[in-house]
Amino acid sequence: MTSHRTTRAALIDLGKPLRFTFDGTAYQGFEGDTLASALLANGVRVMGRSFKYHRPRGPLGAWVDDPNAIMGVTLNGRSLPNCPATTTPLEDGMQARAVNAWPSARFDIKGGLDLFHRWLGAGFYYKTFMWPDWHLFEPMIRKMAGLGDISRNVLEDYCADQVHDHCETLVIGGGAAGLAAARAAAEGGQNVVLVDDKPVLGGGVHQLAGVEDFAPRDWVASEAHAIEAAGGRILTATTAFGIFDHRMVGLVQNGPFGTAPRLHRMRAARIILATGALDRPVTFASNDLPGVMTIDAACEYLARYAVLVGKRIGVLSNNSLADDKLAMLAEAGAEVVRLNPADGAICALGRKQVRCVAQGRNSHKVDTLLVSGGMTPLVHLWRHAGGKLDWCTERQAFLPGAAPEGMVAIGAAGGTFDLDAALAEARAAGSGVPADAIPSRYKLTPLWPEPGSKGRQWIDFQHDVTLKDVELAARENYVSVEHLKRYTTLGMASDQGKTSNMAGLAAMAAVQGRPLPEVGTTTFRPPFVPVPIELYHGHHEKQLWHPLKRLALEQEHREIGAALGEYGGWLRPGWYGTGDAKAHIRQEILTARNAAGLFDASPLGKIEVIGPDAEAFVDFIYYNTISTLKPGHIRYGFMLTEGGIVMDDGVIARLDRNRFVISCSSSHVGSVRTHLEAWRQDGNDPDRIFVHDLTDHWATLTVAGPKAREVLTDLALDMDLSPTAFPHMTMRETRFAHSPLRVARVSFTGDLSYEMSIRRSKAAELWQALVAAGERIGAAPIGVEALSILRAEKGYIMIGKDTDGETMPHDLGFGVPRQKKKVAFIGDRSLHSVKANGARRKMLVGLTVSVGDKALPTGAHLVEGTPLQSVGYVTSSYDSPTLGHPIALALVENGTERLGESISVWHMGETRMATISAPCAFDPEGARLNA
Amino acid sequence: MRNDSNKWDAPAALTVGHTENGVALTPIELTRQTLISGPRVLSQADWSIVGWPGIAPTPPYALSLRRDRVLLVDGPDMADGWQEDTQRAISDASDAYSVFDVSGDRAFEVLQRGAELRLDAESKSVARLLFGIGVLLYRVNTEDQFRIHVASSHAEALVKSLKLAISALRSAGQGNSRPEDALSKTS
Amino acid sequence: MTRYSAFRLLREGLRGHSGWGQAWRSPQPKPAYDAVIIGAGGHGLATAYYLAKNHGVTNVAVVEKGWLGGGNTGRNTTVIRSNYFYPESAALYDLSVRLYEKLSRELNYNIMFSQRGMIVTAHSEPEMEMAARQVNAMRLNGVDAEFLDRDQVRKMAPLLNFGPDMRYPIHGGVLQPRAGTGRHDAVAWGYARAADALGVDIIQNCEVLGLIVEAGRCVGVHTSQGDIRAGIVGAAVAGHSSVIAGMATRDLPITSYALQAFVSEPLKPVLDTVVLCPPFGTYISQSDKGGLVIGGGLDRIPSYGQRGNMPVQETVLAGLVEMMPALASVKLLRHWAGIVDVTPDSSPILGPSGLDGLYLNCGWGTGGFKAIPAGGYLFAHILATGQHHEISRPFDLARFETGHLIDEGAASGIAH
Amino acid sequence: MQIFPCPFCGPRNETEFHFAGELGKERPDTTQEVAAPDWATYLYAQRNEKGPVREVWMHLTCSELFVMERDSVSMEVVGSGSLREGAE
Repeated sequence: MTSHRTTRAALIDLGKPLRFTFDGTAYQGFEGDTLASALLANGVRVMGRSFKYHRPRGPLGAWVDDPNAIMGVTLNGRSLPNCPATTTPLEDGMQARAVNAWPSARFDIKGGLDLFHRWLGAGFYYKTFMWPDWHLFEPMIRKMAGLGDISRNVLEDYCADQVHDHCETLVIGGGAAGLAAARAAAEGGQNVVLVDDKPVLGGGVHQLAGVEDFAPRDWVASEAHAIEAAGGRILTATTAFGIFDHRMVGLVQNGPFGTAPRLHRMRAARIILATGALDRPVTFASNDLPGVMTIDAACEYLARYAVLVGKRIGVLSNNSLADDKLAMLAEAGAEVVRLNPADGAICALGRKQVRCVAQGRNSHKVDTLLVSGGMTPLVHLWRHAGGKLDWCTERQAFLPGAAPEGMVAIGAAGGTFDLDAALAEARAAGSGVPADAIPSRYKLTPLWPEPGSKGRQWIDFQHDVTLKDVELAARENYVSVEHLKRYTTLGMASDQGKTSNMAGLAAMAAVQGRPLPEVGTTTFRPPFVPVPIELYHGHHEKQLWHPLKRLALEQEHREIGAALGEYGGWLRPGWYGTGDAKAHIRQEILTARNAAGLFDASPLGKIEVIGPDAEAFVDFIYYNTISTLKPGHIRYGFMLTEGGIVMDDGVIARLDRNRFVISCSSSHVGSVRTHLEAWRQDGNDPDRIFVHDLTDHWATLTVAGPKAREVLTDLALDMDLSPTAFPHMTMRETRFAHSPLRVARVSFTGDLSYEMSIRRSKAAELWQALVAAGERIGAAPIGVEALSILRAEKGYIMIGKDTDGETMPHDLGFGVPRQKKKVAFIGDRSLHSVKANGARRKMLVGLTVSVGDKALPTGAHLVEGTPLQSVGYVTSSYDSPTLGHPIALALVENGTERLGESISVWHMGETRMATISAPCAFDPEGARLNA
Repeated sequence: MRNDSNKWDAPAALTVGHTENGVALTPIELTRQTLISGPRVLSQADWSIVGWPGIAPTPPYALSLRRDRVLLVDGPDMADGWQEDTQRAISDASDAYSVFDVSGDRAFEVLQRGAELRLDAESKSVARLLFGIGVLLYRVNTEDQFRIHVASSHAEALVKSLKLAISALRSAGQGNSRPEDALSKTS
Repeated sequence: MTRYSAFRLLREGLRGHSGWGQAWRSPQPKPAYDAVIIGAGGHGLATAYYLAKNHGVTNVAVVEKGWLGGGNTGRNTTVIRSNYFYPESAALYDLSVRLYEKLSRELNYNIMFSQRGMIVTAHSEPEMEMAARQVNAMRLNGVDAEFLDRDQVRKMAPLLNFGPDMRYPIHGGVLQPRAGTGRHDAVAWGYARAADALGVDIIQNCEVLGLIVEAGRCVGVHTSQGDIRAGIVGAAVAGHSSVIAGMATRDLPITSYALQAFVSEPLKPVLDTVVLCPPFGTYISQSDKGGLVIGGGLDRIPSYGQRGNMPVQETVLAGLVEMMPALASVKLLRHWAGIVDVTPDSSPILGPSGLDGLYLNCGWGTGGFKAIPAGGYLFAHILATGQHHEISRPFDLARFETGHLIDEGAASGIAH
Repeated sequence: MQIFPCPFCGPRNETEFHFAGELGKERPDTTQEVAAPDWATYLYAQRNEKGPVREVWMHLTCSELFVMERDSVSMEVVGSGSLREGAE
């Protein structure tokens, strides 16, 4: 047991012991531990295996920077893959297992892969596995790759809460600088939020002997209290994972293990970045041995978790910050052996953990080797927000340069590593009162990878990228920093290069003899730490994902056994009755043809166009001429896109001189409304045209069938229903149950049909009256499925089903306005393009099959020639209960010129024959329509 | 063919209130809602005009929706159509919107789950998206009584979202770490 | 060029890999070339390669503002497929798939084209009818396609949500077995290395600042490394096509948008095929490294900023959780965006620009990666002969005047 | 998550807006002969500028069609104005 728990006061609760296992062995830790600290406290050094070579690895860092200790963790039946042991708070009963290792991290059967490392260097796979075929090798490689295994079970109640929030000043990072800045800002009267990603505030403060005459913990507590007392808010265990446009900061707030975190979408007028800096590892031979760790990590383990990482500790540091820290380790009982980088390169020795460190001819027996190559400010969020970076030669680091609007970096994140200077800077930033800068006392000697040196020197620990890999990339001219990254996979591991990127850049700079800043940096991309996908999901699930619209009469439909389904964004009755759906639909069709069908058509659009210019406007909007329509009359028409494509069809009624009502298809109400609004304001006088979408105010119930008039007669409405007084394509307004009732004689079935609209709250009353009246003559409710067949029998189209993105009105048999309409209308010029005038347009036709043949499959193609060429396709096809034979609609090249021709119908390799006919198969003379 | 009747919850009784975590969701019955559009509807000051985060007075009041449109709440009966003298387009929209109040100390927190809302950002219009659904949102009577008009066909979905947000307040109360909690873990 | 092989790798392993040469040179630009290609992405590099290999035009420079392969070639979700409706599209994209199938060995660079199939799911009866229409169209176009029922989809992609409360229940889908994924960087590097070996100069960090136009003809480019004259200039700059066209004071039918992509932490294999669920606007595959590679639709705001926007992230990722709820707890490692050039019909533009001497390869929108070999092959043909190839002709800019748009989305509902 | 300024409603979240095209598109008078290239230019040609742009947007919740000036690289919004006043 080299690493062990000490008696030093720390941030763990010794009164709350927690039991857990790692790779099957039971251990004990305490409340406040992370998995990594608890394992170290138990003397466990090997906590994982690397991605490629399965090298044994222990924690290199103590927090988000660690690339090595990755575990699958199970608690209370919930398993999560790839949990970093250094950031996973320990909970009682946790079962952890190293990923990518079997049976354990300590003894991994794939450990032998390391023996072949000389052939598995950077990009080796680009140079081989080509013969005979990549597919031969890929399955094996896929199995070898990957880290954790996911359970394929869905976690119940794993649902992220998502909130929006805003503040004047957001301080990111709850270390010394962040606390001081937040306090100053809050006490200055600002609305402040401070976030810190650890469960306990203070950042690196806990490593210090004291802060401004306080013990660290007392100082942290007093700052936190002051922030809250001044109205500030503090969120711990909350990581700012990304800064997006317009200073929207994504915050992930973590709860207990296995629960989904909460997403805060935090809009901040001002952002103070106090994210601190990482201690850089040093590149030397066998620097990946368990027991090699950064100095800062070792001090964090001691300060926060009372874990001393070793007994006899070798230390290599190139900078002035190490001294204070070493004192702390010594005080805790460690024997410290200092190595001077100036004395030459070092080399770690050992098998599964470091046993010895050699430097030149000297060697020291150690159980732990701590290194510090200087501090790397955490500038990820700065870069997300578009801030620039400047290379600082003195600090050998990229520091925040030109600032994004409303953002400032302070403390170690800004390259200020001395406490007094950081506090002064923080208070100035928080309060807005400038302070004199205190000169930096931080000193360091550059200590970067040395190309050509011996041994395996690790740069990206998780991905097993070594200095030699960087040298190889340079040799092969993958010298751009992005090429280096992608070719070697450096920085692409789950830690996203927090420790490796700088070493990689420095290595490439050294190999090429270029100054480091010239090599540049790769792009910093969100998220700063991996976040669960659920974070973005939240409650927008199931029924709330594109929620359906609901009918006023849903309950009534349910009560009479409606089978509800999604049709055009609404939940509507598909048919009525349980059991054999097809039989019900067939019966509904026969009812509608022999008596009458009662249909809830409420989703049909009811968009009113009102105003003195309404008439001219609808003429412009419609393909057809509408201005000639008299009040009380209705016309069928198309709306086109400017490209001339049919966008929607439906009827438009004129209510009076200045008022029209557009009945667009159910699923197009939103897009038609937007279309009308856009054109109303662009090129028309918006003071003289108004568009009121009243679709939701009105429920629409249709009675369609030869006995429809009898049903209406039964309602005793105050109106003359005779065909002469109330002919097809007219509208009358009356009252029902003391409410206005609009009755339109329009038909989507080809039979006599009345479409009645009444305010939503009266719909049930009207429905019940219709059902009661209908019962007397054999009428019954019908659903959308029956209607789809009824309309197809008549040859009526459904936009998007019987038309496609190329269909123009003359393809549907409506060619007249294209030739004759005098005023401008949307899409007009496109109807005369070369293609619009072309010879091979797909046109709407019907298809008939030989007696006794089955219905054609919808989606079948119509084919000609050798090799077979598609000239169209079947868009709608049904067995027609009315006609007793199959019917179909199709789009076929030059279809209307080919009526009566026989054509091959091709479906999944099989060919049948059909005859091209007119689309209308039911009552082509229209006698029933006009009855 | 699928019968999805059981997959979709039958419309919850939208007329029944719901209280949880100190927040009440209450259906509101209005007598009339009238859409009035015209070039000068906002300046023809027949009624008090309500914007965000305005607090509506006793009805009638007019919700400002657009540069040229209001929704008159509990106003007088008017004939639908174009009114030449006032240059207004008028439509009875009484059943176009279902109306709910969300009230309580934490009502605003509930609404913030559905939109990036600020009480200090005034808006001339009460129309916005809440949980991705178009609503009219403003206050009535007091600082923490919020009124929502939502297209009737979407009322079911909005109520479902609101109820989820109200229950989410419970976990939010626990999750928001305070420094005392954070430091109480120290020994 | 050092030839790559297993044997060579074995030998180099034993001598410290000291024998590998440069994958490509870093030459200084010459004052003039027979052809200058703007943009060293996949399309530009492939164009240079095929110019040299198929047409013997080796005096070619590819000029690149940044690093080669650094645009959309290195930012996409690596899907390769030819599941198209119209014969024109099928001819183009299936040429690409066929070239991809042989590319590793042709370039002597393993681009890891992994043909594990792609499923586009259908979620209702009308969608199944559209799927049938699609499968029939693909087969008639000579492209492999299978019509899957619910159980077949389930067998191939068990992670999908087959539960009773799935918002859009899966009815079946369309499978293209030959579709799959490739290693995107390797495609750029492979073409670069092969083109370089044939004498092409790839000049990185060389930004085009303007076009040299003389007597109404484009005869070269002003660059950050000086003027380079050219017999012919081809632009293959994806999202920045309008910028280049703007130098010739021409407006293209192109709008640039950010397209986002996401990758998760590496997992042991859980998903063999590419799966696209159109109603969620999300698609996913698992890379050989184990990361889930996730993509979706365009951002809604025209953009040249190579970063994603939050609402679309939420839509795409929330959609993923709906379609594969078991992935809810999987962690996202990184997300990024590329700038894509979107045309009104979402089909590419290949051919003359309207300015004599300047040709365009652009408008690939969200699907340029899969078309790299065909785009390069056809563009090289156009640059070398001054004439369209039969396959590229329908994609000429002229279609926007004649109305002969090739709008796949409108035909089939299949997203690009 | 960007914030766009609706000239009527004030600043609102981007999800409430819809891109409606570049500013300056003038519909040709189609009652007269319109040459195919002119119609194609009207329908499809885009300046698609990198940097400052002037575009038409619709605020979906209030239906206002307006002009917005912004930067297509930095995503900074410079301002917005009514389409009625700001048309080119």
